[in-house]
Amino acid sequence: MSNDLHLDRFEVRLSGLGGQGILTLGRIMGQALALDHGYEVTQTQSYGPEARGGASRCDLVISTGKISYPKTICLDLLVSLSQEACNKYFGDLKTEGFLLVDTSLVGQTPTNIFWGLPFTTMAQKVGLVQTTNIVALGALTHFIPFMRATSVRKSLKEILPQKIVDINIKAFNSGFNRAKKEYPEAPEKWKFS
Amino acid sequence: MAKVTQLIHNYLRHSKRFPHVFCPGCGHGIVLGSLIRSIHSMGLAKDDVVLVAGIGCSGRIPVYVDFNTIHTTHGRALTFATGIKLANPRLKVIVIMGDGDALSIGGNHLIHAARRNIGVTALVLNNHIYGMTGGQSSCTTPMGSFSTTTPFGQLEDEFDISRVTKVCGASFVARTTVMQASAMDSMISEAVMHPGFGLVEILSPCHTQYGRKNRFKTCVDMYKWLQKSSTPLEKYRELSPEKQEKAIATGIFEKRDCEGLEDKYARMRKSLRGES
Amino acid sequence: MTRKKGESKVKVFLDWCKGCGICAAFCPNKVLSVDKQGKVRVDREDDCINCGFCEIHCPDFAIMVYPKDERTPFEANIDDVAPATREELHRIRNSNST
Amino acid sequence: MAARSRKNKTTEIFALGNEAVVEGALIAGCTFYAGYPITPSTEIAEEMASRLPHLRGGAFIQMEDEIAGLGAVIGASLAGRKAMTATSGPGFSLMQEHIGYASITEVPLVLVNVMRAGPSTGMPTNPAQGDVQQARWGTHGDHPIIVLSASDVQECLRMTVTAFNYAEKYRTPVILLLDEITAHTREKISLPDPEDINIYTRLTPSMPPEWYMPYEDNMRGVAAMPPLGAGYRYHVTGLIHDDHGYPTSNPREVEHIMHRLFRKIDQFFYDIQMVDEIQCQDAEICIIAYGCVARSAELAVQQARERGVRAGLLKLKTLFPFPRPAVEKMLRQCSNVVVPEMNMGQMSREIKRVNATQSKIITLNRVDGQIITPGQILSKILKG
Repeated sequence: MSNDLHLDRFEVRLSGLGGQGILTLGRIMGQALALDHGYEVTQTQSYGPEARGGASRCDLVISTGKISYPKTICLDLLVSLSQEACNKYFGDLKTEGFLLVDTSLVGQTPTNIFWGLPFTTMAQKVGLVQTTNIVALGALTHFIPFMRATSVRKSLKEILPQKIVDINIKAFNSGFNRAKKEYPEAPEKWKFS
Repeated sequence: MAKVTQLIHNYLRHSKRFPHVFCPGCGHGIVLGSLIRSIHSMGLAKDDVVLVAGIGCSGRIPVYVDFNTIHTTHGRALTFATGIKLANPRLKVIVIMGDGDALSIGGNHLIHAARRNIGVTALVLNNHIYGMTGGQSSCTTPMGSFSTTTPFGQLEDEFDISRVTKVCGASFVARTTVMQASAMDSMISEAVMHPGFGLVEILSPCHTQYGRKNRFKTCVDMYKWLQKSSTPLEKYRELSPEKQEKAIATGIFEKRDCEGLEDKYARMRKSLRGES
Repeated sequence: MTRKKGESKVKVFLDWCKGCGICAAFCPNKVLSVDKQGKVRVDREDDCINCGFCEIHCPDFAIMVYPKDERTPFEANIDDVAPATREELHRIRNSNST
Repeated sequence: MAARSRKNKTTEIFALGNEAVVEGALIAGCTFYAGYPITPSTEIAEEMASRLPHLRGGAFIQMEDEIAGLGAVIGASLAGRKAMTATSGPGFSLMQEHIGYASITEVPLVLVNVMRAGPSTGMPTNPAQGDVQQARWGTHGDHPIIVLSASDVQECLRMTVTAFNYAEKYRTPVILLLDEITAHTREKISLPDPEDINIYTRLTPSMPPEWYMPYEDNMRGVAAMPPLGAGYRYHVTGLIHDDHGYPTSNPREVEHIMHRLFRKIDQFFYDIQMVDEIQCQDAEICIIAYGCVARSAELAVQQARERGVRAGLLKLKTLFPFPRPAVEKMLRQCSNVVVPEMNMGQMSREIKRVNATQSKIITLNRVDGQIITPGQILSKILKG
């Protein structure tokens, strides 16, 4: 069902702190959607000194047809893995858009309507805090109805170095299953034009 | 000796007008003769020799000789040579530069060519002055000397080309003067045959611009000065510091085996491609 | 290679010579000099010992030293294209006058 | 390296604009890269460094500065290689000397300039389009040059191939202008089968070396070019030279070569001119844009049409020689022409120059290091 979903500019922003692997997360997600699901995807990111240490962000525009303007205009989904990023980018979210946060780091959400999972704590449980981004990717795969877990796992294996693939698959599954358990109905809430 | 001039003539471009543009008594012609003789003695084919030059009097040398010749931009000859050598390591790439060309505007390229040990040969024709633009001081104008831009004497210290190149890691460094043309022949041959970067500093007097302003009445005076002051390295080392001041050490300052960059790169490429 | 006097010829290409005087100044046997026209003149060809200095130090490739009994390319065909030698000219002139 | 997936025989990759440039260059036959790292063009150098050594004879070298980078590229091209470099604003300024050298010596090469905000160090990670006129007139003296631009990742690949083809065909440096957005956007692109792509390689002389003239004026105005060491020994110089390559200041010979240099580009103008006409057929208001701004414009056109305004987009892919006929056609057709660009009007001055019909030219200039949004263009369209 999900792979045939017609999309017209579905915009996602992944945000957090530098070092959380936001860009890798965006790249894996973008690649899975572009190459395996067959969508058109543009992925842009902020570069330079601001991308080191401080806030980090990565934008994806996903569409069934050709994408003209490559940047985001109005976000359908904002993923924030830090309080600062959440505060900074919340204003770019559509009124009917969704917010997904890492509850281990985002204590004060600007709205009560949000999805939240403790990605960092979950990654620690998996055994490697650096897999926070992949835990989030697992959760995203559940929340976004047109993303297939098999394709994302495949893309993950292609992009990540061989020796860390196993633990990341574990992290992915942990995020995916927890999201499915806590928010079973979330994928149904989207309204696609 | 009988065939020397004839031999040189065989390498000159017959379509070019001679005599060449250099002033009477300019050493650059001697260097060209020496270069031709050494290439002939090594048995290199004209097609395999690429002569790259920068800007200035020395930059005018290649056009007269029947090799693959490239007259580049000021100071950048070594960068072109690096590209040529890496693109086709079979070619013998010889770079002719002046002192301002190699050490002032091109100083950055020289120190890096020496550091990366690319297999080209640099001949630096040191005449202590900017000849073509009319006698302005260069980075090798000796302290106290006069030029049109140091009318009251040069205040800055000069570069020792050979020393600079040596400390930058060149695997072959030598110095000679145009008064020792035979020695220059063999030095150039040795530099060209040496793997990796080789530099020969050649003192080539500029009477027109440097000599006249610095108490050398004729070009012959400059040649006599070169003859008098050039001292083989072994003898130079035995001189007292005061005498060393006035003498010019000549000879080979550095010579060690060191694989050229282009060969290292080819080796890496082979191993990546799984060829042995 | 000969080092004896009287065995060499010295040829100067005057069109190429700029008269810098290096050859004359350093010639061990004073074979060469610079004339008033600013060109090198061969004064004492017979004193040349073919040391080779002038040939390799001429910046303009304008001097050639070669064995006396050898013809060089640039004069090789002179005899073929010039029908009359000096003696022949003399003979012709004499025969005309009589 | 970008990941690949094969579908329906074409290989698809999810790649950055910069990575697509490398893919294009390799398809075009590039085997030599020399350069100096500078944001935002660095990925091109990084990708080349890891890819080229795998090719037969492939070579990558990181030089000491941009001047040296382009110098080495010219050297390699003279030695017979298809060679390229990539840089950004400050490096592009340093390279101007050698762009002139390559123009007068007619050495084929490709130079990718990923524009950032300037002048000087400017904003290294922010996009701009401020190098348009510098690309055309940056080096001193009159000279021929071809300047291309790309606005999406697939086009980065295509235009790099085209850049190499033009360089080789017309023996001239070709500059490909990208911007930070285009270079740093990741998109799905399909790698064409090299067999399906027309690749042009420079003509080499086929005559005995004694008769070869390196700068001969023939019908094409472009002489054959042998690699160094192939038996055709000739002289290359940055001085104005005659047909044999020897320096000259004879007015007749100087005029001859200068006119030929311009003629070789002029007479093949229609081969070089590339534009995309998007919904132009019935357009009443036209946007003329290039680079990443063309993508904003495309969305603005769509939004305008949804509101009943017949807008069209003329996307310039060749910036120089200036695609005058295509622009003039739109100027005749539309009374209002919007020219959005991320500089203070470097291309709009060209458009104003050819505006014989006195259409209203509405400029939209943004120099704050941010992309012009579709909304900004739309409001210009709606205001008229």
